[in-house]
Amino acid sequence: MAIMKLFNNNPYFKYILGTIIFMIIVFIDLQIGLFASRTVNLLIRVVYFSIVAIGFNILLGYAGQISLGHAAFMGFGAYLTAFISNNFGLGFLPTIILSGLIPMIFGIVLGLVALRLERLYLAIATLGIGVTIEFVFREWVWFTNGFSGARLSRPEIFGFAFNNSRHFLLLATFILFLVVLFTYNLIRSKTGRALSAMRDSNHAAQAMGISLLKYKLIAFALSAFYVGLAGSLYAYAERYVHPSTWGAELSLDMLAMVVIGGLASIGGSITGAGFLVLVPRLVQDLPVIGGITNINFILTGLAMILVIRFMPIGIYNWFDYKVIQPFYYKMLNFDDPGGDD
Amino acid sequence: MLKLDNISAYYGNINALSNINLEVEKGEIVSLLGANGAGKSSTLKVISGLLEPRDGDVYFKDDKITGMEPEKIVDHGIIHIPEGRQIFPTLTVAENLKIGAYRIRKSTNWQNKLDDIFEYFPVLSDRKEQQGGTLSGGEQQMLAIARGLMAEPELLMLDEPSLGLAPLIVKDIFKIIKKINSEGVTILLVEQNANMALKIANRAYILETGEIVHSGNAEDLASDEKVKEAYLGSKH
Amino acid sequence: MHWQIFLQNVFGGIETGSLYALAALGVVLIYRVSDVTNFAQGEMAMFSTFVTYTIWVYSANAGFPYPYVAAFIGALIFSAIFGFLVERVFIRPTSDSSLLGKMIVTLGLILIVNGSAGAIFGTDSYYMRRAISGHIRVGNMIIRPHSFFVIGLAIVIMLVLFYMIKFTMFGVAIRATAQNDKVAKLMGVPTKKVTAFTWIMATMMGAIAGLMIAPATNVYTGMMADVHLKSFIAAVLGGFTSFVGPVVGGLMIGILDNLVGYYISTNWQTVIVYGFLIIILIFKPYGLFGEIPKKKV
Amino acid sequence: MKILEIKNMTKRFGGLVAVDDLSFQVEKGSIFGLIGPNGAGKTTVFNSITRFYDPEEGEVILRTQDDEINLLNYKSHQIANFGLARTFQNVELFGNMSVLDNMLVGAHTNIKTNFLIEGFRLPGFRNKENEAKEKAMDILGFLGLKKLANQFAKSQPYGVQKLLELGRVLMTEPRIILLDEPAAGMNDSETDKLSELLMKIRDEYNLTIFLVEHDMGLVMDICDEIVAINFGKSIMQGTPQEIQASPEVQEAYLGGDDEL
Amino acid sequence: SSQGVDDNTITIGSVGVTSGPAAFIGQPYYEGMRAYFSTVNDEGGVLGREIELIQRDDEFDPAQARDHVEELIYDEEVFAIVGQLGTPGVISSAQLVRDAGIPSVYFGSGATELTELGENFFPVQPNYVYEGKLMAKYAVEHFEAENIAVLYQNDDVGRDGIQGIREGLAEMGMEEHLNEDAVISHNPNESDFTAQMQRVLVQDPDMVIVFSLSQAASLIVRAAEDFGLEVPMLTTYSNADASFLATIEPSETAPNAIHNLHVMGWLDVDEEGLAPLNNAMEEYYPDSVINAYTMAGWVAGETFVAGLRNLEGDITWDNYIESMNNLEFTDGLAAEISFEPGVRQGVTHMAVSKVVEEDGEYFFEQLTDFMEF
Ligand SMILES: Nc1ncnc2c1ncn2[C@@H]1O[C@H](COP(=O)(O)OP(=O)(O)OP(=O)(O)O)[C@@H](O)[C@H]1O
Ligand SMILES: Nc1ncnc2c1ncn2[C@@H]1O[C@H](COP(=O)(O)OP(=O)(O)OP(=O)(O)O)[C@@H](O)[C@H]1O
Ligand SMILES: [Mg+2]
Ligand SMILES: [Mg+2]
Repeated sequence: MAIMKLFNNNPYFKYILGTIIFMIIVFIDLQIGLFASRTVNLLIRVVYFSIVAIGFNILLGYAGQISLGHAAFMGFGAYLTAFISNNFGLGFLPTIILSGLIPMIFGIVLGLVALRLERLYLAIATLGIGVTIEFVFREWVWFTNGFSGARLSRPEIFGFAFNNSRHFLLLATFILFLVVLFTYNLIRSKTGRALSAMRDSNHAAQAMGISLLKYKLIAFALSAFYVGLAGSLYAYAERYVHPSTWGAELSLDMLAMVVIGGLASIGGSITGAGFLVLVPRLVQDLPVIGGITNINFILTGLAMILVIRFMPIGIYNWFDYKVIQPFYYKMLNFDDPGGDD
Repeated sequence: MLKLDNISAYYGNINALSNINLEVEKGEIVSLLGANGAGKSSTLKVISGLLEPRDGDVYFKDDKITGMEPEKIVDHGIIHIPEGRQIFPTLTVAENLKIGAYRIRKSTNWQNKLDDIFEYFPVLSDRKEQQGGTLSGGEQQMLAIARGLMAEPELLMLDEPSLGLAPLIVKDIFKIIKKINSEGVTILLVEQNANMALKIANRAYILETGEIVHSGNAEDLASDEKVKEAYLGSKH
Repeated sequence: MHWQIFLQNVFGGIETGSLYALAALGVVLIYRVSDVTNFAQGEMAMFSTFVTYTIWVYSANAGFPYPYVAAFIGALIFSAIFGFLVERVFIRPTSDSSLLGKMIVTLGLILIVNGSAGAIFGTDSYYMRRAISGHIRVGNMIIRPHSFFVIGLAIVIMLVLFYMIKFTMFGVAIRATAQNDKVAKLMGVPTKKVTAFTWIMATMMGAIAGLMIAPATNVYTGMMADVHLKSFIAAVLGGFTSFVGPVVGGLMIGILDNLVGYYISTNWQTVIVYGFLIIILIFKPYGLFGEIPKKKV
Repeated sequence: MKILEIKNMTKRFGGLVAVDDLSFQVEKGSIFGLIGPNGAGKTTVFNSITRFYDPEEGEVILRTQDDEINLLNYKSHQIANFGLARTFQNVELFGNMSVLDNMLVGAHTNIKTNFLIEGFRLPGFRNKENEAKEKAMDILGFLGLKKLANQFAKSQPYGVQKLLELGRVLMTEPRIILLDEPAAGMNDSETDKLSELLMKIRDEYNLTIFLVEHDMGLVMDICDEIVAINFGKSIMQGTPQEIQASPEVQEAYLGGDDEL
Repeated sequence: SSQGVDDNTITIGSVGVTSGPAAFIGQPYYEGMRAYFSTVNDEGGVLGREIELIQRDDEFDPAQARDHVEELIYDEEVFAIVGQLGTPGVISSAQLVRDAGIPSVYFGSGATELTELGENFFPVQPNYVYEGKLMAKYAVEHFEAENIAVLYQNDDVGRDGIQGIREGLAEMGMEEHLNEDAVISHNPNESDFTAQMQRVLVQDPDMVIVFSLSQAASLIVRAAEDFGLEVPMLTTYSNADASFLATIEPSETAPNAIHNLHVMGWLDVDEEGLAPLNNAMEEYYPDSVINAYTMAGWVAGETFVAGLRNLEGDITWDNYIESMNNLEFTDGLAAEISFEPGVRQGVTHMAVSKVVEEDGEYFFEQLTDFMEF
């Protein structure tokens, strides 16, 4: 009971608790080797895609702006990390921050495009921009090493090298935790409200003094920063960056992450990242049908459609709405919040 | 002609209507009154098929129409003009009216119908090629009503037709309702403007939190002190 | 002969561009009726093309006198059923979800359709003939009669759609359904049928597009990847709310692609062409022919 | 003092002149009514003042104690800064946000932070948020909506939505508010309550109310002055009694007393 | 003995794409490889043990490839990685393989990097840079070309190829045979070759090298027919199979151009040489077409097993690596496979074949002897 009160009253509590529990598990794993190495790698991937999804959710879920070109920003962040650490040997922190900041500038440019374009037009135009950047990656061999791909090593902080994937998982989780807190603070204050207001009614938002220019730029800049940062973690985690990873398919995956996990929710972002990273791998391992050609694609596609069919508001939001909240209200005797179906 | 038999309806867990029994005879004007959220619109939605009742049945001319698709119910001759000016914003005024004639698309003379409509609402005739969404609030409301009339309904259900209309036009609307009623169209009318509604209605039902609390002859209700006090405001 | 080279590039671009246009028209149709962006249009077209190809090969082997005609008719029949099934099984059950949800459904469809095609038809490439084979030489230029056929087809489909949407009761019903399907129902429009019908039509158009595209790409599971993306860009460039738009947009991309490839650079072709198109879009945010939505508060 | 002055405003849509060389002035502290037939141009006037439309001609002067501002020189999101806020004819709420958050958006221009301060919770952040929250709860209490603070705006009944829109406007600390058909969709007794509420708002928040309304009961009850327009042109300006007595207004707008 | 080996089996792993758009490579490739291992196992295995292959699909994603390799080495504990497929995946997991020291034999990749990765890497397939060099040599010496044009696919394959062609010409001192304007790229999934063909034509070349994979190459051959390009064309060994010719459907689309088509080859594709493969495929995968990828997979199997057969002492990584270093394998499909310490060039002997027609059937016929640069 007390724990539950805590959950409800201190909004950070669930994030702190979740992070600590997760980190403890990884620590134990570090000692006794609980997970297969593949599991650890998958978890790392879930972590950096969670950052991607949170950034994308700021853009789509909160601000209501769509982009199908964000994969390019992730690639940009990844290449920057490889480029900076190979050529300038900057430390981990400056490198990942730069890898977020520079895409952010490009994000602002995309935001300017978004000022003119809307909805589907914006979606397809950004898709085109993303593809264009993907082609630039291929041609700028000095920056990306072309089709040979850029290689780099795992990061070092204060002389400690994160060569063990489990160590790196801890590091990445901690960064995700910081990102979650920052985002949580942000969306529950003036900026976050302004973004959501812009999404729900352009006109009313303006009448309340919200500058669409400013907040569209903020939304695109922030999301590009997050995605670039995640790209940086990608580079460190995978130690290899290849130009064909950053195409439209990845951008569409980002879209799927936030819609399937749950729009305008941090938990939804993480859930969605988990879904898109893990489901294709899980179906690959299904014993009986795993051998059928392309079964991984077919089942992943089906799973996506089933989620939309039965949990149209996203997996996390659906659970939150249908299971967790009613549970709180029953346990703590709050008034039912009502809400519509 | 129309009969609601013990209807209960819900939005999720929210109970909107309980045990509604209601009848409309052919050629009548029946008004449905009640405060905000009383369930007036929900009643119309049940009849037109937008809201499926959990219990009870709806009959129209001896056919059971409960649970039918809305477009099937339209085929039976029931037209519902929903509340809140729900016109098609990027269709022109003419196209909005054209879609109103969908029910009678096979008969060749629906074009003539257009002329009648423009006689009722000359403003719309001036705005034929304007996109619906750019009309003024009141013009949109007129368009919504006109679009419903295009379908040549047998039973016409209007949900707050006077919303946002200038006083002069409100009077016109009620005149139009009377006129088409005299041409044989049965009317079920939801109105906030209870005085007007009772003035033109034959009978009325009064709803409160999803239940019928009064019903009867319109004149009797209009003079009923309790009804006056609760629904007709200070000026009466 | 410089002008011949220029013209040759333009001719080639017109042929490819009308393929993009054909592919785009189906996307636009579905968008107009249900606001859904069907990302799976290309993959569905690919699947239909495989079936068409199979019919063609079988009927040729069976000694049927006009195997191509058989394949064409088979394509129409199959795709009608295919479109019907996709709508019934995947689209209708999710019709209550948000627009973004619907986008995700079509993303799921890509995986399902492409995955099944790989499992059923394998991964090899196959040759598909042109509707009209051969070419004519004019000076140093070659002109394919097939390209006239494709352009003609695109224009006919465009005109039919334009007429239908603009002037027929059914067309108005389609647009009404897109804007507010509840109220459309209240006006008697059978919205489910309307939606099913448009999916069927769009899938048939996809099958025709696939059949026309196949000679330029071969028949294989990846045949639509590039074409599909370009068809979307063509549609946006021309304007998603018009049918002329995608045709003009498609032709522009086809021609520009060749001119940039010939006169500037093949390596930077895609970057330059897309960059140019995006700049056009910034100045014409609703495409060259798109309707600018008027908003009122 | 005239807090708001419309000078020779003209707004055209293609061939249609929606507002035609219109001029009038609004007295500070009054309740001022703008009436006219459907399509007369009332909402267009509001949209022009709040810069959603660009009028072709004219000026919109907002006066403070020591300053005069021509609103037409500013963008729509800057207008709230000057203490002018509006509601919309078709309620425009932030549907997917809570009632409280809708109110807090109203305080947007008064909370001076930026996203770094917010994201890292730098000093000073909490105070500003809390002040705004307290104020929002006060206003919600005043409107009788306190209990609904944490519910979604979109799931509220129409009447609540209209009140919430009013509350949101009050959050901007306005000196003048523009209300477009606040009584639409209300029955007579609800309209009566609204009349009282508007007078109370004017007095307690010490502001000017400029409203468009078709409910003549409300308009005649509470307005100090009314301007009636038709085809974008002023027919007459005066007290409610003068307006009611005017044959032009009768003919264009109110209609005779003929029976149905 | 090292991990992955017990009394009855030697477990090995492989990672490559078998689903999605690139599956057209992986599917036949792994059929070839499995056909070989099945043959060996049916004949009693090697060193008294059967070979068991754990095969993973990386969907052509380098990150997944690396995961799978890591898993194979540390979780599945395989003895060797055999025939890893796809350049990005191979490179992204190279570090891992080097650190582990596990033998990695044969790569389904023509990337040059493979030649320098380390002692436990045994690339076999000719790398594309080398092939490019050899093509240049053939162009000059065999085709006596003085004005070469190159059409190449703008990705890892084509770029390595054009680099090799340039290097080759430079080493022979014949740069002037290749005009910069005659080096023309295309997107791998290009569908309209009008611009490219026009650019080739204005160069008026006496020979065209097509460094593109089968999908694009088939379209290029057809375009050559349409535009009346009537000079020899030489394309990469990746296209050296009959199924490529079937895709072109020459009798309908390129009755003239097809006779100008030449292809590089590193495998002995005469009837006799192919017999074991054909027989095995007939037995294990009777419904499948045999193409260059099938053959590549088969050679991957051959190479690995050849190393085992040559091995002395315990079956350990060190012994296997030593065995491979001493290998001189000439009994397989490839002309000769051999490694020396520090030398990881892969196969360097290649020959040119040309298309011939017989009764409406088209196939490749070897035209030159095998030759090194
Ligand atoms: N879509 C909906 N979801 C949830 N609850 C709803 C919905 N629509 C209506 N309700 C609820 O159902 C009840 C009846 O609503 P209804 O719209 O029928 O009332 P009404 O009498 O038409 O009111 P009004 O005068 O405001 O139009 C109300 O409590 C309302 O809150
Ligand atoms: N964006 C627009 N494009 C074209 N015409 C417009 C546009 N906005 C308004 N109009 C026209 O201008 C006229 C004035 O509209 P406005 O909305 O100001 O009327 P109103 O006085 O508010 O009427 P109501 O009382 O019905 O709301 C109307 O005839 C309307 O059709
Ligand atoms: Mg209602
Ligand atoms: Mg108005």
